[in-house]
Amino acid sequence: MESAIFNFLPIWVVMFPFFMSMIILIISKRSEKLRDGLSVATAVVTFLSVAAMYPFIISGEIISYTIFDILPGLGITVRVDILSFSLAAIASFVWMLVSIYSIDYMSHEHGGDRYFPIFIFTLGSTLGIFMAGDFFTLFIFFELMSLISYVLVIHEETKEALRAGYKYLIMTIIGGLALFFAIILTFELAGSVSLNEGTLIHAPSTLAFFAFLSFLVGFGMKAGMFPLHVWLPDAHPVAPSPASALLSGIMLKTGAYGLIRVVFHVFNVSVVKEAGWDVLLGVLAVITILLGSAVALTQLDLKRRLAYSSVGQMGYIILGIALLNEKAMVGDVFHIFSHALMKSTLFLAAGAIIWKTGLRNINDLHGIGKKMPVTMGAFTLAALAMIGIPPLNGFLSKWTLGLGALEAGAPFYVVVLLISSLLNGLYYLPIIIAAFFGGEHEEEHGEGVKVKISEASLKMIIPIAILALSCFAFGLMPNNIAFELSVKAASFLFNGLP
Amino acid sequence: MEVITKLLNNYYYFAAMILFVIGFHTMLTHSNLIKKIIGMNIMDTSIFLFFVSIGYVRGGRAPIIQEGAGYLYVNPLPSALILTGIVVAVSVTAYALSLIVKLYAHYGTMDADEIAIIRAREER
Amino acid sequence: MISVLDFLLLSFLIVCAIVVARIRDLISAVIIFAAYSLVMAIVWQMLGAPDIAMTEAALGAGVTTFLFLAAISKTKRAE
Amino acid sequence: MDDLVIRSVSRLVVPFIQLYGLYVIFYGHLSPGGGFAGGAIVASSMILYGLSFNLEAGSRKLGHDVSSFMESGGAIWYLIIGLLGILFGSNFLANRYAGVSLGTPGQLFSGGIIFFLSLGIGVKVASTMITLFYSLSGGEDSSGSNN
Amino acid sequence: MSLHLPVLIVVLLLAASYTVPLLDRYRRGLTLPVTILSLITAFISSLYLLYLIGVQGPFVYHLGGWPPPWGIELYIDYLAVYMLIVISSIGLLVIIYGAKDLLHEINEEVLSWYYTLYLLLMASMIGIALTNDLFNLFVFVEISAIASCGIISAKADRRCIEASIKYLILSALGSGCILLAVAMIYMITGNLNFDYVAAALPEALKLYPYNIVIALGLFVVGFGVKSALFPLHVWLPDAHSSAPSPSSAVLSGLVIKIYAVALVKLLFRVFPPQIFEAIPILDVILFLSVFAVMAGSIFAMVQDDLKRMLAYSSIAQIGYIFMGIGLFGGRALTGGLLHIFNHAMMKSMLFLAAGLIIYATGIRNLKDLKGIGVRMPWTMGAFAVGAFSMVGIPGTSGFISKWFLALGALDLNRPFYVAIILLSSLLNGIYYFPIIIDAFFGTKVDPVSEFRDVPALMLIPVLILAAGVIFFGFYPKPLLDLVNKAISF
Repeated sequence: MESAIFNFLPIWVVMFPFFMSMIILIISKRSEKLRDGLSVATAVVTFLSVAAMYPFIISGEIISYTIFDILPGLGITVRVDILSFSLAAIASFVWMLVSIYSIDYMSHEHGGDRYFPIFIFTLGSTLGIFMAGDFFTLFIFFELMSLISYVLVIHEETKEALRAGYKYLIMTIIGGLALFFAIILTFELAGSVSLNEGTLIHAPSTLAFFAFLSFLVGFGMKAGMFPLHVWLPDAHPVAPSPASALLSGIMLKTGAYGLIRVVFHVFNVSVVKEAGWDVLLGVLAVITILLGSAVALTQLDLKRRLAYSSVGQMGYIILGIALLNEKAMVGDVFHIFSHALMKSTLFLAAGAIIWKTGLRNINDLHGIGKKMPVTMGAFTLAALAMIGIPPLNGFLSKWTLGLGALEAGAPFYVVVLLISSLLNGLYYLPIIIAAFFGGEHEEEHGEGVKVKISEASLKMIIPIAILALSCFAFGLMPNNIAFELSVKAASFLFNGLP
Repeated sequence: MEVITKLLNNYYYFAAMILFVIGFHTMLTHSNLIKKIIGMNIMDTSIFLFFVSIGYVRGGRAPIIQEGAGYLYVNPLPSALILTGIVVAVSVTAYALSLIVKLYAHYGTMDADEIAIIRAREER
Repeated sequence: MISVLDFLLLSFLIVCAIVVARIRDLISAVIIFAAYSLVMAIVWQMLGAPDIAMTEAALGAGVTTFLFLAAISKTKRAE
Repeated sequence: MDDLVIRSVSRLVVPFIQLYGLYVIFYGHLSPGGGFAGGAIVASSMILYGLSFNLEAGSRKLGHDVSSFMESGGAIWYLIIGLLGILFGSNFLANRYAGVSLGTPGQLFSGGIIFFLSLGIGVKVASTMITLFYSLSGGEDSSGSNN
Repeated sequence: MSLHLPVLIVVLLLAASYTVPLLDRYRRGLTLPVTILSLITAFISSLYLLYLIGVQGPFVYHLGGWPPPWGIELYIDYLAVYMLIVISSIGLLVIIYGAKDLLHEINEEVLSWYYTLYLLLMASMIGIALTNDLFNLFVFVEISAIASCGIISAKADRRCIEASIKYLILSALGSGCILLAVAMIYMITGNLNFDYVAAALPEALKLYPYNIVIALGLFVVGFGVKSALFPLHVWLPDAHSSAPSPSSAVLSGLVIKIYAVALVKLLFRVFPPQIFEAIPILDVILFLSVFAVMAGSIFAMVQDDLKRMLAYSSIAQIGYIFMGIGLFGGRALTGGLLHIFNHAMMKSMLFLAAGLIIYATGIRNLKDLKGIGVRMPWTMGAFAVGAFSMVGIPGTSGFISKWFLALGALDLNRPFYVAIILLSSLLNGIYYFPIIIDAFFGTKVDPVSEFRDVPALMLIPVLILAAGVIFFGFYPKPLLDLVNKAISF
């Protein structure tokens, strides 16, 4: 009886947002208030539904069943294990807070009627990716999310937005086709693409390598991995800030999630090691980390800098996969948590500033911290976490990752982590310092800062504050729920069921 | 030598093939549409010739039953098919000609190349 | 072996076909084509297919020629 | 072609051509010919008439309405005869199998339904040819053909 | 009685087609109902035939009761019924749409002629699908060629007339090739019935190998011209883009495919398998299909005219079907045949949607379509569904056929063709997506000053087709079962 309810939950979690997005679409013509309320309610209910799976999942159970078959051996299936749950939980949590934030943010923007249904629809498809039971289902939701989020990217409909959106779309199609190729190769080699099989391809071969490569292209595209990251710094800054928080904070993680599934479920650790593909991943990860951090340094647009920072941070996550040991995996999953929280905080804070002042250039932000202390405080907290200052969650994930690197016998990676932390410091700290301690330079800069600026509205500040505090909370105690989930997920990936 | 004998023995096929090539060539290379249609007719008749000569039995009679059996008859099936074929060819010809007349009314020419030039000029 | 009549008729067909393809005056081409059809009808009669011969004479030589001439009279004569 | 000789001769010849056309249609199963050839012969008689008098006179004899009615009618007639085969418990276009008496070979009604089929085809072909001729030579703008 | 159903469908459509001109004279209002009613009956009968052969298996029908060596035979198997369903369903939807659309595209006097030719086209296509006789096949092919030229030239526009005469001449060339091939086959086997020819050919292959090879080549060229296989496609863009929209939809959606199906029937049911070892005809088809897929997509990218772009896209899509034929042996043929239905749905829908846009605004140029999605959300929504399906986004039917084509290529260990499929999908995306983006986002200017409301009767078929694309994207099982039965030769 109880398990029947849990079996129902994943479908509910995915279908509920889809359903609600239709209702919101219809209702948004009538009443803006109702539309906003419904959006938040949907996000909250979805989060609670995901959270309701916790007791079942934490006890080591896996929810897995087939909804219906499209083709023989190929159907819409659902599978929730501890990794899926972790990512679904963080995604719906951040979504919930961003939805609250969006209400006021979108009140000044055009096209809220379009934004909210799409926003909720994307939630459903993202959760669908995390809860997919096989690669085919995953692929469907992946494409759905990618195509739908195009509307979020170009929401402003400016020239740059459309150009960035076009780039994004083309890259998405390429990624989708690569994924299609990979899935079809896997299906041909293994006769199944289900995640339940454990390992689908048991030995490296030329075709298997092509499959791996195509998976890498498909998921790496979304994750912003090095040669394929080109769309990311264009697309994220042009989106409305809440949307960029989700794009950077959550949707990038779908790519990382896919890569984890590929390494552990399509292949397995020994196959990857035997074929030496981990080296390929590692090299790409290192380049991604260094490149992302270095280029972020040269950007003057606040959101662009954050976007490049995301590229660097995704490098950590790919590195965690490449290291192929349990410790690194703990750090990896935990970094997914941390980065989701940190980057959303940063983007939301940046959004609040832009919303209030209209300033995007970093040089114009002198003294903003005095006008908007809470926002900038949250920004500072998240930025420090990014750099890896000890009591914050960023430190914990980097530390664990570093331990993993050492365990893998690759201290070189630790050096890379340190260098990148340094670079993070170099591009985040000046913003903070200027914001709090910089004069207002009324003569040269800051036409906008000069005018009276106070904090953004409460509906915007509270989500930012909650996110920032959770950065702090998850870092302070090493035994928090997120870390525990990471440990369990890593052990699950390496050892199977406990 | 053997080839020549073979050809001489199958001279209907040979003639049909030559006519087919002439018709095909006329159809493809002439830009005048009426010439194309004539070429199409030549091509069709050549195939009919080929078809009928397949069914031809040397010394056979036309397949009409008469008193006192025992004649050698020519295979009637190809003839029946060719009748249909001729009617189809005439319909296509008639239809094509009516289109050509209309085309001439619109373009003032029935030369495919000239029409292409006129169209290219229009599009520019 | 090939009979003289066959040879003459077939050669006539081929010559007609070539002339039709080469000639520039369309009316002449159509008339030669009519002759071609009539000879073709004779060939079919010789091949033991009188019904086709008849149809060809009526349709190929008769109606088709009328149609061609009608079409040419509404367009122009020279190629 | 307003020539008295031509007019007189064609006025004289046309009925005979038509009669021959009908003969070819109806004796299609006994001697060379059939619906196609006979229909064309009938049509050419009408075309001859139209050419030797003038087009208006020709189309007055067989108007557009009538010829298009005959066109459709001929085809539908053919299909109805075909369907009779099914009605009599055999296949479409069935002849002997449907129990149609085949008569004595050599007689006019010896082909079962072929006689009727030929009639349909002849009407259809003749009217189609005539329509085509008028629409090509006259100013009528009827697009499309059928067979 | 039900065993007569196949021939009754053809007879019904023919009878309706000849009744329409008569009705036009006496009861003009009845022409359209008769057309639609006969197509509905044909559709229902096709479904019933599907049930029937499910119960009693494939069966033959002898015209006039004459057994095969003399009589004409109809062979009703799953392939035929599959095509019957495709033709009658799409044909029905298109003519429902056309009822209103044609009023502004062609003159009222020729309207009944249009219905006549349309029904004739449907009847001949169904005949091609059903017939088991080579010469009969040729006759139906000719009728369909004339009828399809007719529905192009029904529009009294110089473009249309030119396009249709180009089509007519090339198609006559193709018919000539087909007839010559039929003659050659008849010459060496003495039979025209598919089964009898198939039985005689293995023996004949030893005696007259060249004749058979030439016949095969002529068939491929003949049907290749008619179905616009790549280097023989030159007539298609003009014909399909200038024709009235319902004609374009039917021509791109159905007509070019029925010839491919005829070729499938000949290749796999008539010719002996040994011939594929003797000459690499399948490889030639495969090679041409690769060119078709790539060239069609690339040409489509540089077009300004909406319908012209769709026409070039058809060339690429017919390439997929031929790729399925060329990759015979694995699951690729399943994909190719599935694509017949899927592409029929998507392309007719896209052409009809384009027709709706032209109807409402008169715009054909892609550059002027900016912002049209705001004015016509349903139409452009359907267009977007079609475009997604063209690209092969999962959840649309286009994905399913690509999936099977790719699997088939891998079955034969030829990943190269998977890459080609993916590359062309990418190209599809590059030329379809900007249209959708421009239609919905970006420009806020109102592009159209005069705007005509679209009647619901025109919109409904488009939406039904769009729903079909999505439905068969998620639930392709019935279709797949049918196709799998259809290709078990």
